[in-house]
Amino acid sequence: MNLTVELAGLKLQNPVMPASGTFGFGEEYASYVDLNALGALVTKSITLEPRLGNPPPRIVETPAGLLNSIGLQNPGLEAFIREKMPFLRRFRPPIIVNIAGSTVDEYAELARRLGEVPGVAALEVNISCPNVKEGGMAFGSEPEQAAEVIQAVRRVTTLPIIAKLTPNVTDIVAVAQAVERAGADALSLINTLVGMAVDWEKRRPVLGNIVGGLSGPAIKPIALYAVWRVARSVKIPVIGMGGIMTATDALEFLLVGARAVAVGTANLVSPQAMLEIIEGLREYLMQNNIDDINKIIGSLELTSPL
Amino acid sequence: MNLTVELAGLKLQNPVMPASGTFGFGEEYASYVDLNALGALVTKSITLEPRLGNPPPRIVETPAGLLNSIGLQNPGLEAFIREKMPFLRRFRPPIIVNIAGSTVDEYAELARRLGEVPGVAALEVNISCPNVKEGGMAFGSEPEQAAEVIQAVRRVTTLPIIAKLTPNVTDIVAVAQAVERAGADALSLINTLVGMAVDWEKRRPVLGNIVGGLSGPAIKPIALYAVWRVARSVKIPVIGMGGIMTATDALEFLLVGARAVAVGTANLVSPQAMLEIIEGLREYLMQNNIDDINKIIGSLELTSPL
Amino acid sequence: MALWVGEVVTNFPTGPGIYRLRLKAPIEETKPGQFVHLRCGSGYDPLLRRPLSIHDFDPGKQEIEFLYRVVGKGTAWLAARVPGERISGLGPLGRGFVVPFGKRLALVAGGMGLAPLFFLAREAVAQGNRVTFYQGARSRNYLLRERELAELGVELEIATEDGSAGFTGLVTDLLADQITSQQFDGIFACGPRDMLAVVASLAATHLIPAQVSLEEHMACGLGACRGCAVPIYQEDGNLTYENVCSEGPVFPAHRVAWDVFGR
Amino acid sequence: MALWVGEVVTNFPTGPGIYRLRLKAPIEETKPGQFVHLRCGSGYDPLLRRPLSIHDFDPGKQEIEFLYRVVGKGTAWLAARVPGERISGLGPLGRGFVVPFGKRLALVAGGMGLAPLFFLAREAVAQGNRVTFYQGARSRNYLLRERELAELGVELEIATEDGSAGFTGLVTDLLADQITSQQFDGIFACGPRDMLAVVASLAATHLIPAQVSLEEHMACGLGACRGCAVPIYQEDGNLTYENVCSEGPVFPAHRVAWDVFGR
Ligand SMILES: Cc1cc2nc3c(=O)[nH]c(=O)nc-3n(C[C@H](O)[C@H](O)[C@H](O)COP(=O)(O)OP(=O)(O)OC[C@H]3O[C@@H](n4cnc5c(N)ncnc54)[C@H](O)[C@@H]3O)c2cc1C
Ligand SMILES: Cc1cc2nc3c(=O)[nH]c(=O)nc-3n(C[C@H](O)[C@H](O)[C@H](O)COP(=O)(O)OP(=O)(O)OC[C@H]3O[C@@H](n4cnc5c(N)ncnc54)[C@H](O)[C@@H]3O)c2cc1C
Ligand SMILES: Cc1cc2nc3c(=O)[nH]c(=O)nc-3n(C[C@H](O)[C@H](O)[C@H](O)COP(=O)(O)O)c2cc1C
Ligand SMILES: Cc1cc2nc3c(=O)[nH]c(=O)nc-3n(C[C@H](O)[C@H](O)[C@H](O)COP(=O)(O)O)c2cc1C
Ligand code: FES
Ligand code: FES
Repeated sequence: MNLTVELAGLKLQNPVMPASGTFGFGEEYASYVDLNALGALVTKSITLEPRLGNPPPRIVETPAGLLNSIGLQNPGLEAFIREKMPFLRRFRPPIIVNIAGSTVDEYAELARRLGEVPGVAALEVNISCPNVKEGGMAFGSEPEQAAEVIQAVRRVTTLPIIAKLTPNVTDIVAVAQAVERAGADALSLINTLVGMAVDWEKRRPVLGNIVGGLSGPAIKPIALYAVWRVARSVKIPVIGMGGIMTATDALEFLLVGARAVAVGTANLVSPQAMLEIIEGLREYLMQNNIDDINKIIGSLELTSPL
Repeated sequence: MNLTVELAGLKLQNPVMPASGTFGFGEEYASYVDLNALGALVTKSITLEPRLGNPPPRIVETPAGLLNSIGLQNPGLEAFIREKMPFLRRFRPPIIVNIAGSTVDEYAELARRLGEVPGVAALEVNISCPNVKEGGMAFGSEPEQAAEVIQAVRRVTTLPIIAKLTPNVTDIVAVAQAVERAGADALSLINTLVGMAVDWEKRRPVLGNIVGGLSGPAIKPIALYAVWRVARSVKIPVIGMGGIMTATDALEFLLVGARAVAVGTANLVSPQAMLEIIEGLREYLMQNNIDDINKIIGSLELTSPL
Repeated sequence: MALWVGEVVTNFPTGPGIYRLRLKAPIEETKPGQFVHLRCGSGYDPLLRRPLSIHDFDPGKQEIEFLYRVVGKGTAWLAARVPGERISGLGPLGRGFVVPFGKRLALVAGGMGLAPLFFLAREAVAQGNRVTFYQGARSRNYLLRERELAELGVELEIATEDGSAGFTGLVTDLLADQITSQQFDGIFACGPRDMLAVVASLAATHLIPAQVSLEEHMACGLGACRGCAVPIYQEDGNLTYENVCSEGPVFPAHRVAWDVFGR
Repeated sequence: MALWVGEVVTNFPTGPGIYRLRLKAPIEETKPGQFVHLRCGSGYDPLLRRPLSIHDFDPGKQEIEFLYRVVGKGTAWLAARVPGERISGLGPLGRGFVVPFGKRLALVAGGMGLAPLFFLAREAVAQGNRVTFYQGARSRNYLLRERELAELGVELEIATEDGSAGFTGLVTDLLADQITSQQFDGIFACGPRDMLAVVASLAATHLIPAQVSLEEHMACGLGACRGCAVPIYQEDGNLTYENVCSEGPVFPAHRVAWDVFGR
């Protein structure tokens, strides 16, 4: 039985990987998850300089969802290369480094520098973070700007580029097609939806940053729709994410056309979520006598079989 | 204690009304709810001609949410006036008729005709329905188009106009300001978010229409954020909605700046939801010694009081 | 038509994943084919109420019974209830079966379709009808309430797909075998949609009026949201969508547009 | 640091809305100040685990105890558990208190801050410390585990806001009254943030090292998501955010940037 999928020139032993920012730099989960069992390793977003992140509280639970305003807290590019990469390199799955910049130049600089770092297999370009004042989502909200970032990155690297898109737009297909033309090799979607929570007793926003990004089961219908639309409109593969908690959730994303899936909030609920999802996919294929997971991808039937 | 709010020239005895489409034409709920207790009566969307609506299944539950693809099933303008208005007119609260067109002219024609109908207190212009092929959300997705619809309606009616906006846009503030300039007297937000559900066993979309609109508690953080942003950016009042299930949910919308709230999915779970919300707001004011609900509106504290 | 809080009297398994729930509830009257909309839990997941047919009714004690299969989180929540717990209910809702007097009737139940037809059988016998009750199931251990059905005085005909009891095959095959000789005045059916479509076509062929109880995902249960629409031919032949909750769940079989369902 | 399924041994109310839960869980060792991340229910509402301090630990029986107040849906779910039920747990997590040997210590508990400090008191006494235990509560009936604390051999000092037992006022006022005369070598505190800030300032004024256990909303509990960050001064004086779950919940009081919290 084949669980292997190809994605932007990478060969993944299975289509399941962590969603950036929910798996730290792997270390935190290493005692719960055999990192070698994953399809890929995806880092938290890295910025050029270290970032403190946003004031607390940074997270709040909402019905079937999680609102976060971490604000890209990370040790910065050089500390990442020095302190985090050596650990990640100990494992077999390809390492996808997620990068975020405040300017187009910063994205390019991050990409250039990471191109020199052994073990980096691909870049996930986060143009969709709702939790930072400059850059982030602003870049991903308009097709032209999104394309500009991807072009700048494309110019300085031969690494596969995965553009991570925001659902907070009128037409995600337009953004997807623009970054495809600009040279992206794959797409990740969706990042979180912008949201807010209010503490009615204190009459204040719950989050220190006032607004945050919504993830988890609550957003799965929105994510499935985005992936379905985009997968039908571009030639490059899509990594689907948004509310995947179980193997059947992952299957739904594959059915609508995702080549691989990323698991985010579920990791925060159960550190073994990804392993269970991989196991569940394997069982599903077995029980349905399907020898290759690629046969599932995009196999949603649209017409009623009556 | 004052629960009265003013909205687009209407005086509402309290700020709680049904969200269009979740309360039929009132009749269906009349044996559960004293319609005279509500702040206003809001009808399902009316179109010029009768609409069959979309093929089943039309609804599916998602985590803490509801995905619907009703597709504006309604008896059409004339049947509405003939068969539904007489019942609605029996009650005291202002009647807000929600209208939806496939073309700008249709919106104008609906508005013109409804201006002649006794008992119609205001029009809610639905430029945000995700479940129809023509019109609907397409109009609400771009500021210019949205403004065009509102202008056309403005030209033919002196009734208060409430523009109902979609959250499926890059910048809801731009749309809000455009319809404000075009002559809207108030705004309703948010309509549903576009989403999809997949039946992994059958490998098919669950909904007959493939995609639908997501409502319910799952979307509350997104709705609160939209209302908060828009209420700070326009001068006309905002009716807030999206996942309001309880009085404290309603309170949160008032705190971020909504002048009134609409209750949708909650009606479908409990026909007495609105009454409980009104009662809960009254209790909250009493327990906190607030004599006027208007003092709550927009009173969210943004700075830490430390 | 009311919103109430009922109290669990009993709730026990009675087949593979199948439970019988008895609720004390302020219901004065109801008829076979009507249903109750039950809130499952107090949180937002599950969010909507779940419709369950009234399986039996004891007006003296004001107790209603449900027969349900655990298929997802709502019914799983129900299955975990113990006597004394409270459940919010809305109903009885919908239009039930129209039960004739003194006729020759076939009741055709596929799987959980038995739930409303048991109550219907009781009423139909009480109204002097002669009833043949066709019960179809996957296999012998999925058969439900055989003894009580016999006690009601119906003629029980069993079909199992694996042949472990009664006729081997689908219940509709069994009905087809017997329909000519039995001279039914009316057919009443509940079960999977494919089964109902076959019953409808058999009834049409033999010119027997049939009533079928349909299922559709529901939200309000009151006819307000139009969420539970099914395609129905009007008397003038035009297609329209009617609500299972308020205009059904029982429809004349010949009016259902079997071929235009969305799935 | 493990993911396990525990079994409820006992779970009963022990004060107004306050419960004690005893779980059989495969935990080999833990120390005061550590916590366990409990999954509350199996659905998506509540979604995240809930952190509860380890209130007591019986290594022989492999049983841990929690003391919790019902404040929302997660703790409400916990309160409804009965013996024999299973709960998924993650932990023990976090860094606990650093307990000295043979010193003069003040333990200061505000409200539910008692939960970890009871376990700490047991360990502190076992390590030959002389312990004064300050317990602050709204009123007499919110006081917890007085008898057991006395049995542990600590000196118990009570403060209630309404004066219904012990000192009338805040527990920090009581501490302030006694801090000069008592000559503490160390202070350990858990409770509302405002209270901890006062303890920190008292400790600083009197040059007594203090450890405080902080609370913050949590997701992963493992240090991965950075969701539970609190502002902490590094030794070089620079401000940074550290995770309550992995770098806390116990922090040296003087390193916490009390004035820059976001609320
Ligand atoms: C009028 C009516 C009467 C019914 N009577 C009975 C009965 O007596 N006994 C019984 O076992 N079942 C009955 N059903 C089906 C029952 O309502 C579903 O099995 C139940 O809602 C499933 O809920 P769940 O949360 O366990 O499953 P989930 O799959 O988790 O439910 C998810 C969503 O799908 C809906 N759904 C799933 N299956 C069905 C279905 N077959 N019909 C309608 N909605 C569905 C649920 O209501 C819910 O909104 C009836 C359905 C209708 C419409
Ligand atoms: C390290 C640590 C140890 C704790 N130990 C105890 C204990 O021993 N006994 C006890 O009664 N309480 C303790 N708490 C607080 C406890 O975790 C919360 O009361 C609980 O999570 C509330 O969940 P809920 O679903 O009942 O409330 P809800 O208000 O419905 O929770 C909503 C969300 O807010 C979070 N939340 C709410 N209040 C708090 C809080 N005070 N701290 C952190 N997150 C919160 C929840 O985790 C959840 O994500 C501890 C908190 C932390 C961080
Ligand atoms: C706590 C948290 C932190 C996140 N941090 C990042 C990040 O640093 N970079 C990024 O591209 N996405 C980040 N995301 C978004 C996730 O990668 C993912 O796109 C989103 O959460 C949807 O998936 P989910 O519903 O499975 O969580 C973060 C999400 C969460 C919940
Ligand atoms: C079943 C259903 C039908 C709806 N029909 C309409 C409609 O006809 N016109 C409209 O403007 N909005 C319609 N809506 C959107 C609601 O009015 C409301 O904007 C949305 O559901 C968010 O509120 P809620 O989360 O409280 O349901 C419908 C929503 C639902 C769930
Ligand atoms: S469920 Fe709302 S109309 Fe039937
Ligand atoms: S909860 Fe995730 S880092 Fe602390």
